Amino acid sequence: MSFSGNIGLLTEVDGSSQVECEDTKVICAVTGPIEPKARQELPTQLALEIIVRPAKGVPSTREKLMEDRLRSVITPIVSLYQYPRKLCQITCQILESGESEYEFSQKELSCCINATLLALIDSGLALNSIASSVSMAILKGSDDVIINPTNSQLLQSQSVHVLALQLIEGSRKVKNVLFLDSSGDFTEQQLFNVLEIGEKSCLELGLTLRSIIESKVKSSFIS
Amino acid sequence: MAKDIEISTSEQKFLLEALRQNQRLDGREFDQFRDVEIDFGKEFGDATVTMGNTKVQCRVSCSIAQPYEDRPFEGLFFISTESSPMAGPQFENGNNTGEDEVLCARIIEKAVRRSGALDIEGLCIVAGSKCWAIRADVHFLNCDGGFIDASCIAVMAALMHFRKPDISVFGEQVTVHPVDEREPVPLGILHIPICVTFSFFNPEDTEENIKGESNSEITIIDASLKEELLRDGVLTVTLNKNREVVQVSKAGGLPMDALSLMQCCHKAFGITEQITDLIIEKIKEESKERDKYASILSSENARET
Amino acid sequence: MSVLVLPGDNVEVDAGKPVSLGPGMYCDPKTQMVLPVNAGVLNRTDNKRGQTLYVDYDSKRYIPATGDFVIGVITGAFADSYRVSLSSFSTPVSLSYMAFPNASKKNRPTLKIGDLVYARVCSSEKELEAEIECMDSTTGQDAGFGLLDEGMVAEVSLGFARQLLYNNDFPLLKLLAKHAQFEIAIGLNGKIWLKSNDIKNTLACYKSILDCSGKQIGEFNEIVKKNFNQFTNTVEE
Amino acid sequence: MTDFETVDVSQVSFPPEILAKISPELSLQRHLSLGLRPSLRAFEEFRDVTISEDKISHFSGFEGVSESNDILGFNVLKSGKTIVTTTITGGIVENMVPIESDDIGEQELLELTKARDELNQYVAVFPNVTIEKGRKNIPPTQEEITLSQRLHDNVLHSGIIPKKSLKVKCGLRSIDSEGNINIVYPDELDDNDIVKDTFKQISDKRSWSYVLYAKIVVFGRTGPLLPLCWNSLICALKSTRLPRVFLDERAARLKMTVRTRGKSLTVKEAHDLICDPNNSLPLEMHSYGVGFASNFGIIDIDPEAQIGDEDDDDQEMVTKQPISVLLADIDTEAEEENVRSVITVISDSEGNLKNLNLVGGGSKLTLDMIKKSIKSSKSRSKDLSSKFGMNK
Amino acid sequence: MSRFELYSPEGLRLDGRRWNELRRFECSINTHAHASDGSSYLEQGNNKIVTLVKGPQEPILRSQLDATKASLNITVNITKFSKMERSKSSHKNERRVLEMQTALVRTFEKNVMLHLYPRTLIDIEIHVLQQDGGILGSLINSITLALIDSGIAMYDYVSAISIGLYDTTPLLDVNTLEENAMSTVTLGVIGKSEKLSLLSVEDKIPLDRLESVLAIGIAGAHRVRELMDNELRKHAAHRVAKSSAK
Repeated sequence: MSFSGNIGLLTEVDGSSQVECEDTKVICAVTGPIEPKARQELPTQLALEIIVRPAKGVPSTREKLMEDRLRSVITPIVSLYQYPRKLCQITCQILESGESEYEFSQKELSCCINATLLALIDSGLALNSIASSVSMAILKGSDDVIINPTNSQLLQSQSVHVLALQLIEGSRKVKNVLFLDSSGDFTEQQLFNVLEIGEKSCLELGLTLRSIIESKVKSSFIS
Repeated sequence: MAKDIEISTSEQKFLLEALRQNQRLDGREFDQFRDVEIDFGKEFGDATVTMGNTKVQCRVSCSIAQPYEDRPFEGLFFISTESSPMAGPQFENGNNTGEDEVLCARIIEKAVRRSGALDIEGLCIVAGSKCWAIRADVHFLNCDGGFIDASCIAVMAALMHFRKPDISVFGEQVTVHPVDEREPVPLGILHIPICVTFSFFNPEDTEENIKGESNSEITIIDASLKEELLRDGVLTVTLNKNREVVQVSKAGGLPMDALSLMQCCHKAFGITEQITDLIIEKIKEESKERDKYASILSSENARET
Repeated sequence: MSVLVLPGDNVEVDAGKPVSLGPGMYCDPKTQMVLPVNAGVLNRTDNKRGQTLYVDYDSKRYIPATGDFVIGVITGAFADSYRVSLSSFSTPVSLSYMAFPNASKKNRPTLKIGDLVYARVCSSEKELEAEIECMDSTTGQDAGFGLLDEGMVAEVSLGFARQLLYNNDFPLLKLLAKHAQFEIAIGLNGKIWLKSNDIKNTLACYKSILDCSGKQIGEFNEIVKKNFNQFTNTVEE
Repeated sequence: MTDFETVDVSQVSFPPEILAKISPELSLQRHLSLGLRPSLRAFEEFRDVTISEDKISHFSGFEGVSESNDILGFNVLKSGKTIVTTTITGGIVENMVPIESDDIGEQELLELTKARDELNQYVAVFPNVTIEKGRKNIPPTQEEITLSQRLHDNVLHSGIIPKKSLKVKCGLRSIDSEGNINIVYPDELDDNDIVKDTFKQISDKRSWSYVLYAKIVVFGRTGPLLPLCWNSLICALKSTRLPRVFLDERAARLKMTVRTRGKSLTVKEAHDLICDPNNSLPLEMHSYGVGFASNFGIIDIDPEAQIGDEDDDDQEMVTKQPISVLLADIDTEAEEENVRSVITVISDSEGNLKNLNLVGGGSKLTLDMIKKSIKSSKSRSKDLSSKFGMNK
Repeated sequence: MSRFELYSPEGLRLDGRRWNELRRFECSINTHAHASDGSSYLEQGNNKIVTLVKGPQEPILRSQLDATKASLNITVNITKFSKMERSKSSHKNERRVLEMQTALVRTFEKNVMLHLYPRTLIDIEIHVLQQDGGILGSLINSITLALIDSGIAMYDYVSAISIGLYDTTPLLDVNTLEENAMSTVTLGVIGKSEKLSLLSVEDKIPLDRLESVLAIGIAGAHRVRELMDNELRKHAAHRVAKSSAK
């Protein structure tokens, strides 16, 4: 699995990150807590404005769905009640899609989740845990689960999956499944395989994310 | 812009005083353009331009479409410059009606599209029914001034980097050859327009500027974000290497003497030459790199016949 | 011994002793679990009276906390208070006309929109608008706060500003002082105000502070030297 | 300031319907602790679903596609207080790369493209969901957009509609010397018919496909809509008939010259397709791909919210009540707002899964819960398909 | 390319002008005295423009309130019937129009003494009844006239003109046919100075020709200023005569 992450490369926003996983590359910016517009304001908690922008073309319903899914992953891990009547803007820009955009959004989504997590950490917004996400595919006529498939694997797949887990206790324990979307043609057994293998690689990725964060924290402390 | 960045009067005064003493905040000379870095992505038509902290990515893509009825021999070409809060919270998502956004979009449009930098007629496939539609999406990633200049470089670099799939036409049947099947073809670039933006500051009072003879206004090239926020006027000159003025835009702002504006144009030409050479060189390097890579690949995957 | 923690990590808390939590720590009201909510270095002090836990982390967006010294820009004036921005786009804070030394109903402060003030946060409830003051409210006396006239403001990360203000071993200010005389005010909201009698000296200090933020201490000397050379020496070339 | 008054502080109690309004969460918890849901359904009980056998007024029937409108298929689905109507309309687009070609030279290329992707064998419909709010001309809400896109993705990924079932088998209309109008279709021909050559000429040049649009309108939204919309969409697709399409023989040979700025070109292919008002074919769907959708919520029963006054209640709770429970078919605002962990399953009656979506914002999603919901969704799917006559 | 002879060998243009001749320039002010605080009607060739200035007045939106100076708002309404062929869409919110509005606001912001009217709004409404090339320049001229009529303090006139470049010959004050066939430059000049408030080149022009085009443009703009000045003085004299006659 090729995964690289980079924190704090944008100067005008509060937190930023760039994540590259296989052929997919996403850059994410987080600003907040800032003053919301009147229609965004929530009386008791932080409002999230989530934007996903495609590499090519105008944002469409596909990006709206990704925004919705990203929101359902991010909402449980942000300490929303610590910032009443404030706003946090999260913008993900897909730089390289790495998949056929019309059929799939799995790789982009999992990259967006990881990038957002890193950018949130960089911004210093209070979180109650971290999260990590992988995309998976099961090829036709096979039961093997492929982690972070390539585009051609996606195209030959029988089913595709995105999994995001909430990690606590030194990123070694799974607190909850934040999100799973499986589509295609698959059996119950395959699904549990996906969950099992996905959990393993999410935990692995959690440690990778952890070391990225740790090296950033270290570098920002003057020794 | 959604909301403005707040700047104190002290900072404003300080900046002006520094300019009077021939100093810029970042230590640059008045007519010093920031170093331009161009990086290309893995896919065709992906260029990222970095100038100081300013970062702009341009992504070119293509599809097959029907040409406009009144222009059956021409392909389609769109440039989209949508802002998002990524570049800074002052930008609203997808809002194209802000003053600066409109000016930026129009200048890029005039500089690249209307000036015919891309050979539109070369995009025709079957006259009147099929043509290539080329799209350039400009993504503003980080804003520290000079968006117009950086975007223009990014668009041109991405267009030059882009390859569209090869096609063959048998009568009216069009076959699009996948990229791994046949070598994709580059776009026809007719000239390379380069935008250079000048910012004007008035160190005296308004009366002196309008009525006075001193022409003491200060002109700097390639302003940073802070300088942009505090400037009194702006001029964007677009030129190409053929000594053609492609576009000039000074939409109001501080009145400037015609002769000093002419000087700006001449200064811009020098910068245009440098940046044009830089783009061409970068494109050459990149394609060499890619060729090397491709030849390794093709030798491995030689087809059995 | 510094321990790096991430949000959701386990932090051992002695349940027998009273605990006070600082920035970066949070006690979930439902489960009563004490968790770090930011990624940074965990700081723990234990004494007889109890234990203190906080996470030292760097960020850019300032959230007002009572007692912090801050630098703000006046953005509006109301009937009895100013509206002050501590950082662009954040919810503004208020500065009462009565929060100045020797203020009375008749003796109003004379700050204008766009002016810079040095102040202290005196109230910061998360549900309410934060308030700042330009005096020592315990004595009602002048405490060095108020208008910052002219000068220049450099914006740095919050962690860097804390180092500048609180860490006496931090070498940057001493390095700068070797080259020039200047006045400085450090806001924990990441704004650093500088002023010297010469624009070029101010510029050199300003650029040095910006360049040093995010760099290792060892590099500071070089950076400061380079900037003073560039700005204050007569222009070469 | 007024004078101080003595206030008697006493416990206030509210009738259930008022409690439900002022504190939906507490009301929900109280209900759950009694083993019921606010809708008085059992935890794993679904709402009843009916589909309308009658036709809506302007849908003119299965036998032939009407000339008066362009609706190809429809469905009305009722579940609880919610009504979902789906109408399928269509369009025809030209294919850029021919789907099949007999050209031998191109064979190699074709194989390459075929191997390229699995999903390309299947196509999607383009749904547009509107949740009726009694106002006109308002931009689509996030929920509507999300639903539309999810339906689109699910149709595509579950492979219900094979690409070739949407391929237009174009007919040809000719007028013979006596002036009789005659329409022939390629699949109705013998092998050695002379007209076959003309068809080959056309299909060599160009090919077309149907595109299906689904307009889904929801009245009376009471809870999450994806299962209802999906089920309605499936039924509507099942009823869809595609009109046959033909070319006019004369139009097929039309030539036109266009001149612009000194250049000229001849447009030879002004093929105007005409839909046959009297002839239609049913939409062929993959038999094994059709599944039905259901959703489940997981919620923790808060021990503090329980009413524990009576002794027998207490006993029941101690013995039976699990800590978190699975609720089938989320409905009502109280459930939707407070149940943050939701599982949505699309599966067929055999238990083959087509889509599974977990959102875990609240209670822990355990493997057990997932298993339970898959099982429940399978039996639900069986129910629905026998009910809607899908297994014919 | 073109079927027209834009510039004949004898030195005549399509409408019979020489290269350095302006189009017919007629203007009047105070045309809509009851509807506005200042108004003008301008005919420059076939351009016909009505301009209304309202203000300084109470700002309509809170965002328009500036405690230090007046805010300036300009709306350009290009009517659907302003061209030979009736356009289907209203031109509102078109990027071209938004750009023009921005350019106009930024031109006059520096020339109107906005600091004299803090906390107010100056609203300028322009209706283009007919357009025939060089529209941006005509808009500037008409705003200058209307602002002077409204009595709002300004530093000086802003006069503007468009110049085309036909091969090597600059053509002053272009109309639509000329504008579409060649590169044009629009410039806005402050008073009798050589200072440009607005400069816009919309098509390719050799760098070395630009200077001569600017020189001719400035001369043309000065002439326009004179024409406007004459009309204003005539109008003022008329008013003085009227009031003293009472």
